[in-house]
Amino acid sequence: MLNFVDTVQEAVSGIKDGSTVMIGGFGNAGQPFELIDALMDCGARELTVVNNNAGQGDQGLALLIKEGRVKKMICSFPRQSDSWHFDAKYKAGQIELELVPQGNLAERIRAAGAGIGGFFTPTGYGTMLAEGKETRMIDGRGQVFETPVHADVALIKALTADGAGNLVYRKTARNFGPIMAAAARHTIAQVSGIVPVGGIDPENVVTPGIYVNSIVKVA
Amino acid sequence: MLNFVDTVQEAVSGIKDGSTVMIGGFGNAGQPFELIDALMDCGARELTVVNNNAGQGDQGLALLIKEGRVKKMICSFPRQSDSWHFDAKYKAGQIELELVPQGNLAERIRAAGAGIGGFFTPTGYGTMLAEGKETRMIDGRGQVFETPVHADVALIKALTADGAGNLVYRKTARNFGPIMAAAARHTIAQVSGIVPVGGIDPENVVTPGIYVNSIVKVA
Amino acid sequence: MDLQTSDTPLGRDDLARLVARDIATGSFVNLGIGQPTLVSNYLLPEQNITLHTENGMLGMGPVAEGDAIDGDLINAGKIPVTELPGASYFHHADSFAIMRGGHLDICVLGAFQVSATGDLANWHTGAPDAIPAVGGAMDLATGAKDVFVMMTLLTREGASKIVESCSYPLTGVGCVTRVYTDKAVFLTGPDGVSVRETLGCTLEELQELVPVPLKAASATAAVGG
Amino acid sequence: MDLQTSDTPLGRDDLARLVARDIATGSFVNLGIGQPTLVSNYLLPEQNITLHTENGMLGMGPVAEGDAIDGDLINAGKIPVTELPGASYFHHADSFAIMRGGHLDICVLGAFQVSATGDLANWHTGAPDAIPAVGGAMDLATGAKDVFVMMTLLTREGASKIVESCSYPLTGVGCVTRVYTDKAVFLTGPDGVSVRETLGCTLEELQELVPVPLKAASATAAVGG
Repeated sequence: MLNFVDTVQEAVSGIKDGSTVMIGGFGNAGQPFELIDALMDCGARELTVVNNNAGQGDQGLALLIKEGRVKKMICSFPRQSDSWHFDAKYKAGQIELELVPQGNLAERIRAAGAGIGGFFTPTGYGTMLAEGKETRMIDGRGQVFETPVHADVALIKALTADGAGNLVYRKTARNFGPIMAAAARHTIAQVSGIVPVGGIDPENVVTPGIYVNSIVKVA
Repeated sequence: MLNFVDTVQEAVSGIKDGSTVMIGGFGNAGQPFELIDALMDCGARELTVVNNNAGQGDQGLALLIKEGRVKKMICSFPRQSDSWHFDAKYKAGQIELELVPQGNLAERIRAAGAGIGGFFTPTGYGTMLAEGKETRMIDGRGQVFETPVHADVALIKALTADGAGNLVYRKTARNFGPIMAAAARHTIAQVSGIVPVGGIDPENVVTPGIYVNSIVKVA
Repeated sequence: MDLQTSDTPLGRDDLARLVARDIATGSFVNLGIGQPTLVSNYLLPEQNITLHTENGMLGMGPVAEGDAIDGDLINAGKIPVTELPGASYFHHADSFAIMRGGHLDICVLGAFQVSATGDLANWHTGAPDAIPAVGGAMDLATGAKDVFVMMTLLTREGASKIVESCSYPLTGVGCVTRVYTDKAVFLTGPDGVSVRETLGCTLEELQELVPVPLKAASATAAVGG
Repeated sequence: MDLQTSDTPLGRDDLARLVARDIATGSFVNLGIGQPTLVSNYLLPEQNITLHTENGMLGMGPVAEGDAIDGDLINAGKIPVTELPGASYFHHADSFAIMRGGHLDICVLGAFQVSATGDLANWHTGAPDAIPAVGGAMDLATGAKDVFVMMTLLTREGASKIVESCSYPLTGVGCVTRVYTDKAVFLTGPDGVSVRETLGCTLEELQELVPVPLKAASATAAVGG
């Protein structure tokens, strides 16, 4: 069921300890900062977070990590010049890391949304990121078996929602939004604007409303 | 390399005997009738054709089949009230049939375009369409291993192309177009209109030009 | 507890109305070709149901007539349909991902047979000279959260279509959760068949017709919706 | 046959110009972070190259400056960029499908090491205390039709980065087809390393620096592009 809620606090209020939470965005583009801040405030702990990175600077996901609320990160690129909170937790052995090549991460998220039980990909074959994984040769190419990444909740940012929950994004801020919306059991989207049902051309819908559960407008 | 060609005959002239040809469309919606007619005229034989159906009435794909130009069909729904040419060839043992559940067909085509070596799906598990295929239990569910369907050529129909080969479609005529364009080594699109580079909003492009090789405008 | 909700067996339209009544407000639904399509005639606007058609659309409206007919806008049965406000279009892989990923609340399908544990047979008679054609039947059967079947309880020859084990080739294993027939509404699952309501017969009369053990559904399961 | 095309080793910009010259007209190209990004400065309009950035765009333009900076329009290095006419946006799975499906003609990457058979190491120093981070490196390495590497031939310590077998953790196996260095352009593949051209040295001098057997590339392979 689709709900339009008034505040980001209300939007994230159902997120429980131990949840797997996907967070959209690549760099700052498409990051749902306000929803992440609300997740911080709501107090949920022992989270598994799926994001391309592992937080930057002293905001958003980095603060969640700093405060010890994240048990495990599933991401492709945790180490950045300003990922000091993750770095510290990781070196202290206080956070688990599942490092996934970025394309495998995207495809695994897509697989969860599409009901795929697992898939073979050449990416990572013969590298340490395939260690312990099933491999096989397909058409003469070594391939690695990868499994879907599901989530309890996705926090994403879109440009505009219509009254049916359809979403459109803006430029490269689209990134993980559409696939995370499909992969999570409950998807919360923060948007810059809401238009009436029918206000988005059906040809141009990027995320159909079936994938969206809560929408909150963020000024 | 993208080419704009003047006639459907020129567009299909490189299709060789023995090719695997994907043909877009679901029912009449999105069927590239003019390109199929041109394929008929160009004389290529021993074709493997990938389409949702196996021809209807006395036109298009049905004629290709009638004339014995199709060695094998890969499709989900060959039998229709007016699929008499396929029916006759099939009963005479003159055409091979690989019957694929429609969603598996779509996913296998998508896998080819996306570089996936194969995937597990619950669709078809425990049915005769999974006979002889690898299966396994994943998260308590029986699943079947399905492999990508590649093609030499895709014939698709879109609404509009821009000068960079980007395509948009119209309503449910979109169907197999985008995934076949990505799965074939050479994609030929017939369109109703061509606009200059930049004439399609980058947010609304459905098939990026990287997937398109030849474009022909059909009145 | 009174299982019976109708004094007479239900005709196709009454049965479609019963299915429509049982669909929860706000659901996303796929109606299969044939009898299930009738359900759309009885969905109420206040139910706010979104219809999916697997050839690539959410927000499908009624069958198109007259000037509204558009060859580019058809349903899975290749019938011209219309577009409702809030609709969206997508390609075939994205459309089947909606089904296969478990995002549809309900799919309503016709059937040749349903087994006691919810196996479905609805795509192939198994006749040796039949040309097989499956379309999206297997995806629909395995993908939706709930798979409802609509069918007459008996074949023309009087045999029950609810069976211990399907003799026709399967469409999906253990996928059907509810079966709407002219004579009763059945719930199917790992524990076998229970009867939610009988239509113009008693449970005992129904049991005479059906070769698998029937029990009355528990009160909670018997609640519609 | 004269292998040498330059009297002196090439600086980073000259090397970028050489790579740019070798990219065929109409190609779809992904330029990795760091040194490969310089190549974009030397692509000519008449080459009609379309740049892909794996965070979700084809038709990427130059780095954005001043009022053109838009936080929603960045490249894989998280630098604000611009959009060229004919661009398109897509989500991450679709974007990586472009790479992984083999649709990019060329990907240009930096490297720590390349083996004689084209194994690539460019993501991890292997230091026990290093926090690993891979990003799209493995997808780029395995997906593009041709993987070009740009790097200095020697480390600061004077060791060859072209090696018999990589000592750093691998990014991809047998994926590199060509290596552009300050001192030579190498072709790599199942048959080992050949030299397309030397830059400011002779093949003999080059062989002194590189611990794998070098041969001159055949005339056909030596043709640029």
